[in-house]
Amino acid sequence: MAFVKRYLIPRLIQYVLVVWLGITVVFFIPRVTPNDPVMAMVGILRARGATLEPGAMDGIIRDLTEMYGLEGSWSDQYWAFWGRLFHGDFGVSFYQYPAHVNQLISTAMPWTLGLLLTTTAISWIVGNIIGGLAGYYSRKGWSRTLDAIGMVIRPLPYYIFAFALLLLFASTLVFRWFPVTGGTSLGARPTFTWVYIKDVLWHSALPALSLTILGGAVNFQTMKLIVQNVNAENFVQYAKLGGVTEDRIVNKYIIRNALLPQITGLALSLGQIFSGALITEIVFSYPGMGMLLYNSILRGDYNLIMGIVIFSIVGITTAILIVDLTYPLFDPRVRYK
Amino acid sequence: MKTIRDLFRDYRFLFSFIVLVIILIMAILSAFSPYDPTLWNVVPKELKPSAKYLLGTDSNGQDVFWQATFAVRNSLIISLIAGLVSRVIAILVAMVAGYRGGTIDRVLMFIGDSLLVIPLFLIIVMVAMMLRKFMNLVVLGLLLSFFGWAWDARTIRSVILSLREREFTKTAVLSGTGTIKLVLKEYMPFAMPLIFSTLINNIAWAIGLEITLAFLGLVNLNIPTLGTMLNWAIYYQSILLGRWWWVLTPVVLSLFLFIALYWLSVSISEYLDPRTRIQRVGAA
Amino acid sequence: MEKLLEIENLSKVFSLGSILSRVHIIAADNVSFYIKPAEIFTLAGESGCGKTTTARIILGFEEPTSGAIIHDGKKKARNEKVWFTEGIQAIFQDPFATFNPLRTVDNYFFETVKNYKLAKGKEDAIEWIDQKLNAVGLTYQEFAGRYPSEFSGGQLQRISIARALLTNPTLLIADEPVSMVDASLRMSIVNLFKKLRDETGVSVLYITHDLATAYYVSDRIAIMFRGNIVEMGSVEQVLMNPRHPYTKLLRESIPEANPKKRWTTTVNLTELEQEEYLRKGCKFAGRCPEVMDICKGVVPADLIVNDTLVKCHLYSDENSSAK
Amino acid sequence: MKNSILRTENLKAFYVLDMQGTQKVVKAVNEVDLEIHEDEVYGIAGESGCGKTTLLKALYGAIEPPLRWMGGSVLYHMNNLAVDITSLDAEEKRKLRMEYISYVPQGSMSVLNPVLKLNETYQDFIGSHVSGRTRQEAFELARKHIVELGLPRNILDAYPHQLSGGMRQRVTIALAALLKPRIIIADEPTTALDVVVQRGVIQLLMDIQQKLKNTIVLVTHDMGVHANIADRIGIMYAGKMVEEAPTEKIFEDPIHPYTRFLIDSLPRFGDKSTRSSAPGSPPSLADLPAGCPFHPRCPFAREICTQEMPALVSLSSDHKVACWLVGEN
Repeated sequence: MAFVKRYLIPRLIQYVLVVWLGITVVFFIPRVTPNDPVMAMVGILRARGATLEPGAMDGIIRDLTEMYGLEGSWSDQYWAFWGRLFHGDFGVSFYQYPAHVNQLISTAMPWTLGLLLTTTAISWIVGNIIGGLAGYYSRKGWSRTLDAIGMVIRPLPYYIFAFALLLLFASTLVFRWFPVTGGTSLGARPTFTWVYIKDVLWHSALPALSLTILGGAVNFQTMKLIVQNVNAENFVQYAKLGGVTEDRIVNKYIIRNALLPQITGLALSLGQIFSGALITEIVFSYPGMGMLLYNSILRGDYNLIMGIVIFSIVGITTAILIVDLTYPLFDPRVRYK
Repeated sequence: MKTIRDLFRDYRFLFSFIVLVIILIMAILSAFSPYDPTLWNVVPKELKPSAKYLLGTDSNGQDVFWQATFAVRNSLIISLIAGLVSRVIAILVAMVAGYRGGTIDRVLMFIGDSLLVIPLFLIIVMVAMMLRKFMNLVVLGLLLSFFGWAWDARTIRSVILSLREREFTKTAVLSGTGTIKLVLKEYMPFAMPLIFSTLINNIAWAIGLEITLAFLGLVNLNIPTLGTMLNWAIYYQSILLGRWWWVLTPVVLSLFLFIALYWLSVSISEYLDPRTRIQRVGAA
Repeated sequence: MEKLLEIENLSKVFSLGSILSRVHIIAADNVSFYIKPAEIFTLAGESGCGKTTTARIILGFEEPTSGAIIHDGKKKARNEKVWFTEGIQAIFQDPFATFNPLRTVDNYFFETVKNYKLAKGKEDAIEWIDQKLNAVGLTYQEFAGRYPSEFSGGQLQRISIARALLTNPTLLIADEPVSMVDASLRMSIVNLFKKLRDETGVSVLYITHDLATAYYVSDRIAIMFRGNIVEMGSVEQVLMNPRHPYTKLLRESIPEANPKKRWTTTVNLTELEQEEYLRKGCKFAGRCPEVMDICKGVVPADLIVNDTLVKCHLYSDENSSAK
Repeated sequence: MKNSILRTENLKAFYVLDMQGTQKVVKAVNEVDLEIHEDEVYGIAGESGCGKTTLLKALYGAIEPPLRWMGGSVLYHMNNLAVDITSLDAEEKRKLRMEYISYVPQGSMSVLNPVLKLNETYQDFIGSHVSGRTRQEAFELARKHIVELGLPRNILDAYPHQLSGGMRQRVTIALAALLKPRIIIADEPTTALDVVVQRGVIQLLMDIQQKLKNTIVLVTHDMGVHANIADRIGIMYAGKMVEEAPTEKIFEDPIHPYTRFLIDSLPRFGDKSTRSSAPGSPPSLADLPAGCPFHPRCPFAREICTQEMPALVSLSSDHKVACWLVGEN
């Protein structure tokens, strides 16, 4: 029981507080910044040459203000905002007018989830295994070359790396193996036939490759360093001095202790990986949350942006909570005081 | 300086030093540019790189090389502002939280942690969207600095916490030194190297983010930076139309800049303490 | 004045853990003793007995939960930092940790002189510092402008003592001053304390777990166990014929440098310290060879048996006739 | 005269460190000749930085860079043939460890795998040496062994962080004695412990030695511990063995000036007469003075002491000293 009281409940409280703080920040940003979203929207309408008599303009402003939920004092707006949130109603998108925001999000979400989950899993597992081996055999040649490659790839931001892959594999400059844009070829209907799946895989190959390589490089480097440090720990040296066979030392002594910081590392970097995924999608115009965000920014679709940001905050913090809760399963020092 | 001589033995430090010197020279060259960066059609459009135009010209009728010098200068300005201001915030938060302790420590660390956990990119995008009309180099720098202190405040705070337990803190207190003087005289020599290598990481992070925001069109597009240059290159479909020199210049420049900055911070922190390497994930 | 420093039922309770799972550790429990001028008083005990916590409270690095400290006849208010009365200075365990490795050692000397306005100009300060260094057998030339790493452990500990002497303190608090110094050099530091006591009349509160050195250097000694003082008196009385069962156990367990005095009996060790902290009654009841029923329920009083204090029911009135 | 079980001949082991270009050689073990008998507790005394831990590593054959063999040999006497371990390969050495010779390291607080229960750690050690035993058999052997040594039965089901420092130390010693090795090497097993717990640990070592009738090589700077447990003591100074004799002789009749200072400077109960320590401080092993390393601090130092290193000469059948004073009388 002490475990629940000492580890679980504080974590849950922190989770709720973080989500609340995130959403409150998102609530206040448009209201604090100097320019008013309604005027911005009116500006965009007028830019498109909509000529209106003066009387109609006030009506539009009133409707927009009401639709943005900006009328009344900040506290009324705040409660109304949370009220809508609990019903999962993010309001209506301006650009694709009749479509509700959460409808748009639910179409884009599977694409992003598919890309994000697979690449994160692959890069974490592959990165850790290769990093672990490279750390254990750090004197071998191959581990040094891998480390050098890692040193080059790791500092590159998602955006630049994705762009480099695009130039290399998709554009006319070098190879032309992969499509430049899109999630599927034009006009493909989403059915579960093999043809459609093959088409999706073919299109998502480059963004997935980009995310996996970058994520893999990060995990490779951190795991290599952790394994080198754990290898120098007293209990590993003592096991070697005690004549414990090498396979037991690698599995039960080094890997199991090296994984612990990697789990917290994964939790802390999920936010970063998610942002990276969004950017990579934009570069490859892959039809996930990233493209949705890109279009909503271009068209100043205020409600859609709010929806995406809130959805992402809740999603990411929940994922982090789940990863954090798996940590005690691996570390007895947390389970039993 | 013996330390500099030791550092140069590390090939990474050597490489990053050379690249950074080249980039600084380019930034300084911008002052001697024959063309005004904001004017268009000053040179014939879309010419391949030649003796006259080192890196060719672009579809806006600007010389790509001189444009690049301005881009590098402005990107550095933004990231320096972001880096330095966020250092000040990080140090203040770390000092107060680390030295004062108690509830302030818990509150500050909670804010720091939630900034780490929440996908900052989206919030920065939202704020940038709202400030689009006022966006210029300084505003963007300050915006990035406001979100860039959380991770480093935590690292610096842990250094201060460990120093507070060390016995020379007690010796200093017994020698009658006041709190402020104690922090500056006793802790700064320890924290300085860490602050410097986190500054470099933050600069790389800021440049990367500036490029991303520029691609999303959230920055003032007629102030040339690495990001806006790339944005214009894509806007004119220079990839498909084969004008590789226009799109490659910002990509290659930022590629080398990121690698150089990362290697600089890694070689410094490894020189200080081989066991701890700065774990920052590459710029978003 | 008879008592230089007096400690009246000093207690310190640490509460650890978050609001949900509170754990209370009683580090010091009604500790009372006094130190006379020009006296070396030892506070001895195993790790976790509260001796270092008591020292930190006297120096003002910790706030006591209850109890008072009377220094030079003036009662210290709870939050007043004691060290600013330049009367008390301290020497720490690890000489290399006492000084910031990145700063030259003489920085601390000049700062102390400046902060306590002990000298007017620079020469005056150097002369004052040199005088203090000579007291510990060093000279200003061989010490000026050098970093801690350029000295040996023994030298650095002497420098630390010199720094403490700068303000002419009436009391030096030495927290395990020789445990990190090589055995063969230990005596030179310990003899230094005796010389300072005889020549300058400074008192020393000597905190240690090493009873052999304590016997050699101190005049009076207090043995601490889990926050309580269990026996206190002249070092001759307490260490040569201990009365409290714990002091006896400690005294027997010290491996004496004499092959003829080897251990004859074996000792049984419990592995749960937590239990001892929270135990009602006498905290040593768990492993005391002469435990009685009363020990488990009632906390023994501080009894005086021919001018040594013993906190043990064996010596209460109805039993003392038997002893 | 008991027959010897472990012998070193002219053993040299140095640390070769390259600090950013300049090479520094630390002469930690400098031509040591040692002979340790069966069924005996051999104590090695010396202060920090005198090379005693390195000597133990050499005896155990645990030579990893930056430490390197520089010369001489370490001989194990196994079923009456002398095996030089410097010539053994990794697998042969691995087989010997825990079965023939085992090692109790200095910082025993962090020597047990934090994420494994103690019985899993025990099984790892047993399983790596004794093949063919099922997990259950190995587990049973470990539990019986623990109870035999007077440790609580349920200790094997706990994790290392749940035990006190003293208990972890005793569990490590029990682990080292698990496969009944002929030699147990213990490096400062009691430094970080309280006096009473230290006594328990020493008594555990003595019980094991009496039960297995094997050899214990004990290193510590605490002369009191040596007095209580050691049969013979070797005094080390600056990488060399300066004196070796039975315990009583070392304490009552020390010959080497350094040993005399060491014994005289020990405070004794009941005797408050002023004691003095040796002047100066021990030399650094990286730049040793010429001749006898103790001569800068030795009140009896003569011309020859500053030039040549004295050899370890036997005064009597069991008393050896490395000092030029001995040469005269």
